[in-house]
Amino acid sequence: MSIFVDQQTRLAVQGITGRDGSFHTRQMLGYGTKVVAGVTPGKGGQVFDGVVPVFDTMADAVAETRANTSIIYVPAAVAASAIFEAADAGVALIVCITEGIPVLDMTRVLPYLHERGARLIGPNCPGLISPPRSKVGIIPGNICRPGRIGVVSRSGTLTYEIVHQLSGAGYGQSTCVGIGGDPLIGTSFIHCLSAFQADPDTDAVVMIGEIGGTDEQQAADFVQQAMSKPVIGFIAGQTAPPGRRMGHAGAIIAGSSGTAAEKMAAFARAGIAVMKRPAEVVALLKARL
Amino acid sequence: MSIFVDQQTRLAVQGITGRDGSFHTRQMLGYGTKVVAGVTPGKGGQVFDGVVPVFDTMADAVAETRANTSIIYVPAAVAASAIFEAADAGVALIVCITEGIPVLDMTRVLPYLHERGARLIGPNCPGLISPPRSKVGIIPGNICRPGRIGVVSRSGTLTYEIVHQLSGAGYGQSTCVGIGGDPLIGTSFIHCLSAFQADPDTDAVVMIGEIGGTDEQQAADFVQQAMSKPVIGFIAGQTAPPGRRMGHAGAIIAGSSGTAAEKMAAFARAGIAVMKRPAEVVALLKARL
Amino acid sequence: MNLHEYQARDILRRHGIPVPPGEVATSADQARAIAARLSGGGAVVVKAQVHAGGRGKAGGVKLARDAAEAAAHAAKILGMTIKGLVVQRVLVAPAAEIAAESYVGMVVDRASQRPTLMVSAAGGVDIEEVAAQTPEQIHRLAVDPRYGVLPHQALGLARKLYQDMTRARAAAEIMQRLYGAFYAVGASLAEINPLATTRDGALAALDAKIVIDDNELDRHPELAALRDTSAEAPSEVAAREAGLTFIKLDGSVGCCVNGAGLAMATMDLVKYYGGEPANFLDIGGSSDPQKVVSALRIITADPSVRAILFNIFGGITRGDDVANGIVQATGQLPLKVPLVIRLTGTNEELAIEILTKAGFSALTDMDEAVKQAVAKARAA
Amino acid sequence: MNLHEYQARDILRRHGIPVPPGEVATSADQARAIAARLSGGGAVVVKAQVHAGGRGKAGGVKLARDAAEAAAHAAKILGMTIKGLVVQRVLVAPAAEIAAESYVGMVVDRASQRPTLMVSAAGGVDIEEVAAQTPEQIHRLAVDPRYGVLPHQALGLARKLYQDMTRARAAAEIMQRLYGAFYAVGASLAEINPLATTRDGALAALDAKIVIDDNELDRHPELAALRDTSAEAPSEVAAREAGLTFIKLDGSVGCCVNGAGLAMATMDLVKYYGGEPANFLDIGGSSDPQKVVSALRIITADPSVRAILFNIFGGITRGDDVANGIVQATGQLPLKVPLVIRLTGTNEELAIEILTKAGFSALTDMDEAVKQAVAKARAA
Repeated sequence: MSIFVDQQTRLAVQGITGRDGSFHTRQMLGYGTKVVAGVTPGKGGQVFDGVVPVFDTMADAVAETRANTSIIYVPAAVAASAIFEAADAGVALIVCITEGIPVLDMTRVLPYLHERGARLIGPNCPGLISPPRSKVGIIPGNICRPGRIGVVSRSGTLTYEIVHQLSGAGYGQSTCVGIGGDPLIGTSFIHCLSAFQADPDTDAVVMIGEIGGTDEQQAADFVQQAMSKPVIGFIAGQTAPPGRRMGHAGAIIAGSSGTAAEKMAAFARAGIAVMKRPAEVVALLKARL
Repeated sequence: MSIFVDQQTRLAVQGITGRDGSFHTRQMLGYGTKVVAGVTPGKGGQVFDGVVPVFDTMADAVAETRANTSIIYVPAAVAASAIFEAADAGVALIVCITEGIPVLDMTRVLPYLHERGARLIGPNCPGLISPPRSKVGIIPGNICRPGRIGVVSRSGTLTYEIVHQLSGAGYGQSTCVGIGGDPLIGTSFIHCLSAFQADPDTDAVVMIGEIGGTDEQQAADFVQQAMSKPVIGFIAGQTAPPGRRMGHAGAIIAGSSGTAAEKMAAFARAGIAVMKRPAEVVALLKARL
Repeated sequence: MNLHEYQARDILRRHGIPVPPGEVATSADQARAIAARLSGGGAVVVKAQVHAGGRGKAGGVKLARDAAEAAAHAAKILGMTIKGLVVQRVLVAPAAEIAAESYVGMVVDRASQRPTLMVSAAGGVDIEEVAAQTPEQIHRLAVDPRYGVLPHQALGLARKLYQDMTRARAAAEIMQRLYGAFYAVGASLAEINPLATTRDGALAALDAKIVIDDNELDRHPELAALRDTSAEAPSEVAAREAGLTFIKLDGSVGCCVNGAGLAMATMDLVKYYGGEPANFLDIGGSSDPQKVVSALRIITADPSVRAILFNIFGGITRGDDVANGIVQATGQLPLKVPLVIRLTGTNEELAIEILTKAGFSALTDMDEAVKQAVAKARAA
Repeated sequence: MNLHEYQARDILRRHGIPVPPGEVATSADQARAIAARLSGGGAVVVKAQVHAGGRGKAGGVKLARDAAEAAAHAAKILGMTIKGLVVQRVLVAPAAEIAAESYVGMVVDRASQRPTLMVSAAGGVDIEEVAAQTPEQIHRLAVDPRYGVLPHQALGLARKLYQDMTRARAAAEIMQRLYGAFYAVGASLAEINPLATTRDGALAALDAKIVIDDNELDRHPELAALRDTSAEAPSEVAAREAGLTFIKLDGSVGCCVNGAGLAMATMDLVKYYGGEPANFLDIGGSSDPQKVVSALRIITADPSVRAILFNIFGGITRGDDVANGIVQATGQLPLKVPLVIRLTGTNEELAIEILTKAGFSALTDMDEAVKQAVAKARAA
């Protein structure tokens, strides 16, 4: 099993004819994901690569193909609109890869999703993958192995680094979720931890955080109160200066809040094994399983 | 018994120190309504007529007096704001007497109330009265008698006229509700009919409608499908010309829709006894009880 | 409050909706000058600016080949009477070559309680007729005012009007802007009819109608200033200025009532007993004697009125105030038609005493009063 | 993007918030003229316009009794260096007599995911300090963006700052307008500090700070144009123009990484192995060789850099593209410091082949690469 995506996932790709959308649709198809529809306004009626029907609107795509999940590769200026559209079309899971969505757009998007009970992963995230067959996003399939470790992260390539270590040591993954590097995101660490805790096919969780915000601190409280499975944690940005946005819009130390030290201390207090460097993940996991 | 207001009603008066607010607060106190608080920003700490404590905000009023109902007598320009405030303060019933609130203000107020599960009666309504002790609004207490007839109306003085006929013939009222003459109102005929149907102390309902909108037509459907108690109906505005607002903002025939003839026909189809003139109410009621 | 077409066009233009050029003229010379300036020697259309539908059928809209003809048309249209209203202004605009016409309107839908976009590919005609005859040609979007018109919603609606994606996107943009304008000016109706597709494929709002919610005028003095009292019945202007709600009708029984519902019921009862109401008049909930004076002045100014009926149910309105108003008013301008007074409720006894002292009699039963008034109007 | 105080004041003024007069000067003469014009012969304040806190302590804010003294102060402040930034502009404004100072700020609160008003009666000082030392003095309102700041909510918040109802109403109005400005300009922070009560009891926004969300700049070109590149480190300006995210630090190991999280983790690992990172640099997800060239140029421009570390985990980024970029860049500008390359993931073999052919060696293990880079930086 896995969390959020599996063999039942029927995916619609919003922005399928764009540069990123088309590239990653091919990658997902190659991995085995059931990509059932693409959406690009004005290109309805085309068939992408001879296999994926393209629609003008998400409403059409869902009506015709029973898509239950969407992934968004449209430009930042129209990404919030794409999320609204996906929510209106009734898909239960929306994964937004797009980086650079204004935070104020998200303040309006999030209550809309909440009212409709739709889950958003991201934005500004690599998506998620449940090896060996369901990949919704851009995480390279070749670094993942099927297995029983859950991975949740605010980062992209740092996640690949850690997954690479895990796979190399024989620890496959039930699901890897990149929740995104923006200040406002649809799915938090806690949502993922809770799902991994409930997933019978996940034995332990690796949680990869970074500076900025208090999501990791809240997640630590959750781990302490509600999780029986071992959790291994990492925080990037110990050397980050305050007040500077470290690439990710959300990775910023505001005043004295959101530092790596604060987060690592919260992890330690909650009984989360804290990696000092990514390469330690395997040893810490081994000790806990 | 009664609907919406009774001996448990603990009333806060928003705009208690204004001309209308102070006059009607005295009337309500005289009738026996439990007026527990008044609200006028900047006048917190005063005591109205030596009996009603005045607060700066509804939040204070509710916290200090456990008011569960509010009535609004503030000017139209700030009435929507007063409704928002009452809803935020957590009262379950809000009665808005104020006339002249812009319709677009109400488009924003109504979902806010809906999200909080608060009931609004009005705006632009005379309020309601459950004789002999609970009066929340401006319906003259002296024309009402305790009894078992429910009255619901879009009008003010026309309601008094009909209640006067009822009382004169010995038909007292369980509750009289003026739902208001505006195009957008918080409580519809159907809400009231449904409450009267459920009220063991109401035997029959008099429904007083007028031109404009389709609320009466929907109410007729409801009566046919869900009411066992007799309903007597009246529609004002048979001689009204199309396209002109007949005093009430909501009393306007738009195109060919919302005419008195259309509404009277809907009543007749639903088995509602239709008065041709107000004075017929007693005879029709007598025949049905 | 109705706005004239030219005022509505200005508002839409300020909100970024494409509106072709056009200016208003009050004389034939002005019309000529505008035509010459805007048309580049081509054809122009001259349109009567009155608050009435069916201007075209009434001869209030004319195509002119050049500025001279525009002046001639303007001369004819200015001063013309359309549905009882005298034309004081004409809009002069270059004639557009139109490939297709749609309808785009915003209203507040009472049933859903939502601001609602209504659109139809059958534009350029009365939307009421489209709704009656081919309702399937009208598409609606109930907007959630907490979020406004979302881009994908507008585009979905626009696609029902336009196959072409570029045009659909332009129309979606117009719909979003119309929604913005609707809230910005506090409208109860805002429509573009037609939203024309010109020969070059662009969209343009050729005609526009905006009705402002009267309750918004206090917070929009700049809109209140657009009111054209010359385009309204003088009696209604006078009533509004006196704080009364008055609507002129064609009958002979003048009515003066407190409360809109009771006022309508009174008119209905006049009709029921064989009479015809001369007006709707609500003196409102307060009981200022001065309002009664103004009301009587407005009613008696109507030469069709043969009898006057007061129907007062005292609640907030105090009977004695109304009685004093009647005595005061009839003192100032003696009545030439019979007066029937029905008065009950608050301070009823005091009121009857005042009226009796002044030589009037008062009834307490509504039906009886209406019957008497109808009979007196007939007899007069 | 940080705005200068004078730019933030303009925005607030346009949104109807009371901001006292004040103009910006780039020379002492201009400062004198502004002071003479605005002060009416009274005192003015001359304030350095730099993107740094603590301007006052650094001597960048001075009170002048008259225009001559304003010119003298401006002459001193212009050209001054505050926290590494050279002052290019001063704001000259009449000195206000202040009775009380509050703080009013808007942010997006990450935990509640809501736009949030933060206010405090303890204004005029660093709000971070108030939050740390007397958190009970800060009051918050999480706004529901579907409805905006409702009047009673703003008034409730304002009452925590002002007993006087007139002042509280004025402050509530300012809070609502600040919220409007916040959304209108796409801010991530908008604060008025202090919101001063003047001697006559009026409220005035004496100092303002606005940070625009960089992601909003595409839709607000008028705001993007306010960027003052002269107030930023040149290396960061160059990085932004090359589409890179770069932050200058104080160490000696120059880092070039793909992905923000991995870039931070790389810096942390440099520190872990006893080195100091010279920068944060994320070349992003694409793999344009030109970006690698720009990145190397920016890193090598820093004289503190003693060794350069590439850490690339190929995903979307293709290893061969990065390798080609390195070869191209080092061909154009030969390196004077040692280079350590770690490269794994997509097209790893091809990349290593390209690098080997060009005389570079590449590692696949991150820890090993960082250790080597730290050692080489030490040895240099």
